[in-house]
Amino acid sequence: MLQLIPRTEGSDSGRSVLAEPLAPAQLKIVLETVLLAADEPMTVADLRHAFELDPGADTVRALLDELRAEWAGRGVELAQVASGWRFQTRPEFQPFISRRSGEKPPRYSRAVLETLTIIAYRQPVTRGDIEDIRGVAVSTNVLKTLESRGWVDVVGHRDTPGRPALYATTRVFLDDLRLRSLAELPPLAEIEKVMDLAQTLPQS
Amino acid sequence: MLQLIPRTEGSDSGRSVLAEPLAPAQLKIVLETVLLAADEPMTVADLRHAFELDPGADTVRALLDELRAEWAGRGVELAQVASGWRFQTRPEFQPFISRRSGEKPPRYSRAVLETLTIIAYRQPVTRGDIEDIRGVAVSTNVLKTLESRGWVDVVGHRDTPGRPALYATTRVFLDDLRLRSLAELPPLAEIEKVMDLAQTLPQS
Amino acid sequence: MAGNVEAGIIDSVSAPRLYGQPMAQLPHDLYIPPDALEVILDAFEGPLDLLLYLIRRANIDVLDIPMAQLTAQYLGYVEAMRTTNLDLTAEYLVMAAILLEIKSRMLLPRPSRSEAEEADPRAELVRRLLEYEQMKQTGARLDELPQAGRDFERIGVWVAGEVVQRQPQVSLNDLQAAWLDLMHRARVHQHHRVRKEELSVREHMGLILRRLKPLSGFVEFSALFDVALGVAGLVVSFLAVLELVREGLIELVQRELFAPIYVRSADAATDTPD
Repeated sequence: MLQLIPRTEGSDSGRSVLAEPLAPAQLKIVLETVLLAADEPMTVADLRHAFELDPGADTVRALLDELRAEWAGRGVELAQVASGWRFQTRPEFQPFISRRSGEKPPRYSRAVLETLTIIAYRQPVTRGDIEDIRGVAVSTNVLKTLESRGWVDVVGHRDTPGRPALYATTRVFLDDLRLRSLAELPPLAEIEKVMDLAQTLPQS
Repeated sequence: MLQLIPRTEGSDSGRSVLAEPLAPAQLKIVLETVLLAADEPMTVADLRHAFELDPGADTVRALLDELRAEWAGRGVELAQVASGWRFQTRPEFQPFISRRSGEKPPRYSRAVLETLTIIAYRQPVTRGDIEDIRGVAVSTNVLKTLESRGWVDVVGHRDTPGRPALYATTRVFLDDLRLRSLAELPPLAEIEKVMDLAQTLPQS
Repeated sequence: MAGNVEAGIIDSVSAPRLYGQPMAQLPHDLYIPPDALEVILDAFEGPLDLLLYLIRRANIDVLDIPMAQLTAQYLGYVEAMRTTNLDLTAEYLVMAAILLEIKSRMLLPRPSRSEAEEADPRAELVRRLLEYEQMKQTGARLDELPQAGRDFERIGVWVAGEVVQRQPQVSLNDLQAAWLDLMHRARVHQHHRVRKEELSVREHMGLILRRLKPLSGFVEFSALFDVALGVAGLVVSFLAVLELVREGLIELVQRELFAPIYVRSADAATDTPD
C-alpha cells in the first residue's frame, strides 16, 4: 500500500500528495494509473512528466515492461503502439464488449422470425408464398430487415403475372447460424413429429 | 487464459464465441475487461448481458466484490456509483494525471455552485425558487453550464402561471461525485453553525 | 468599533448621494483603494451575500441584527458600487429598500393589542440570510467532494476493434419454434397442407438461381454442377435444375444436338430482349 500524506485542508488538487521520490513499486502504480486514465497513447516522455521528480527514461521503460508482463493473461493489455503506450482490450474479448451495452439483447419480431423460417425451408419463395403460409400480409419492412441483415436475398423472379421476386437464404445466414448447409436445419419431419406430439397436449 | 473458439470470417461480433460456461476466474477477467472498457457505469444487469450464458446476479455481485478487493491499494479503484459499477482513479493520484496533461480543471464559479446546491438539496425547484434563495437573478448561462455538464435537467413544470420549468439533479451528477444516491450528499450545514456567522472564516 | 463611521474619508463635494441625502460619511471599512474595492464588491453574489459579509465582519448576532448599523453599512457599499461604475443590479436596490423599511418599522411604536401576533420585522430577512448562508456552506462541502474530471478520472481503456451494434440472435430453436407456430396455425385453418420437402433440392434451386443472376446471360449447363458434391449432390443439383425449369425460373437453350446446353435465368430472358 502506498504511503499517502493526508491532504491538508484547502490544498489544491494539482498538488502532490504522494511523497516523492517514489519507490519503484509506487512509480509503477502511478504509471499504471496514468496510463489507464489516459485517452490516448502516451510516450515515455509524457509519462516522465507525470512526476515532479523525473524517474528517468530507463526506469520508466523498465517499469512499463514489468507492467506489461503483469497484465499478461487478462482481458486488457499494455501495448506499445506507434504513438506510445496504452492499455487496450484484447481482440478476443471484443464479443463481450460489443454486448456490454445496457439494453436487453434485441429480438426479431414473430413476423420476421416466421418469414425467415419460411424462406429457409421453402426457398425460393415469393412474398405471396410467405403470405399464404403465414395467413397474413408480409410487410416490406420484414423482408428489408432480413435483407439488410444479409440473411436473405432475391435470387430471381417467378414467371407468373407480376413476376414476383423469389427470396432465398444466403451463405451469411448459414454462417451466422453455424450451419454448413441448409441440410443441417432441423428436419421438418422431426418438427412435425414434435408438432403431432404438441397437438395431443393442451396448447399453451 | 480463456479458451476462445476462433471466429469465423464474416460472422458479426454480436455473436457468441465462448460456447462453454466460464469458470469463475474467467468470468472475473471478462467482468474486469468489460468494466475497464466501458464508457459509463454498468449495472449488474448490464454485466450479465455481456455473457451469452447468464452467470446470475449473485455470481456477478460476488465477483465484483472480489475485483474491488483485488484493486485495493492501486491507483484505480472499482467503485459503485448511482448508475452502477465503474473503474475510476483515486483522487490522491490526480496530481500525477493533471501534471501530465498540464492543465488544472477549473472550479465552478460560486454562482454555479450555489445554484447546483439549491437544486440538489431542494429539488425539484424553479429558477424563481433559486433566485429567492440566492437573492439575485440566475443567469441562463449558469443553468446551461449545469445542464450541459449533464448534472441538472428539467423534470417537469410547476402548475403556476408561466408554467416554470422544474429542475432536478441527474444520475450523472451523482456518478460524477461518486455517490450512489442523494442520501449520500453531505448533510445540509447545521442551522446552529450557520447562525454562528462570526465563527466562520472571513471569505477571501 | 464595528459600525463606527469615520468622517473625512471623502470631501463633501464628491460625497455620494443616497436617496437624495448626501452621504458625508462612509463606513470605516470602506477605506479601500478603489481598484481593490472593485474586486471585493465584484466578489459578492448578491445583496444577501453582501449582508452576510457585513454581519460577519461586524460580529453581529444574526438573531438580533442592529438594523440602523447594518442598513448604514449596506447603503455605504451600495453607494460605493454605484460610484465605481460597477454593475449595480436591481436586487441591491430592492434590498436597500427592504432594509430601510424594516428599520422604519422597528422605530414605530407597536400597537399593544396586536403585539402577540406582530412578528419581528427582521424575521423574514433573518430567515433568508440563514437559508442562503446554509446553501453557501453546504455548497462548499459539495465542492469538496471529489469530482469526476477534476479530482479523479473515469477509466475507459481503448477498445481493440470496432464496437458493432448488436443484432438480434436467431437460433435453430427459434426457427423450429416459428415453424411449429406456423404449422399449428396452418392446421387450425386447414388452408395449408404440410408435405415433406426435399430440402436439399430447394437449396440447390436457390444456389443455381443465385449463380445465374449476376451474369444475366447464359451459363454452360455443366458449369452448374460441382463434381465435388459427389453423386448424391449431382443428382440433387440436377433435380433442382429440372424443378427450376418446371417452375419456369430458368431457361435451357441448346442450339443443336450435342452442342453445349446453356442456362440462363428467366429474369435475364425478360430483362434483356434479344
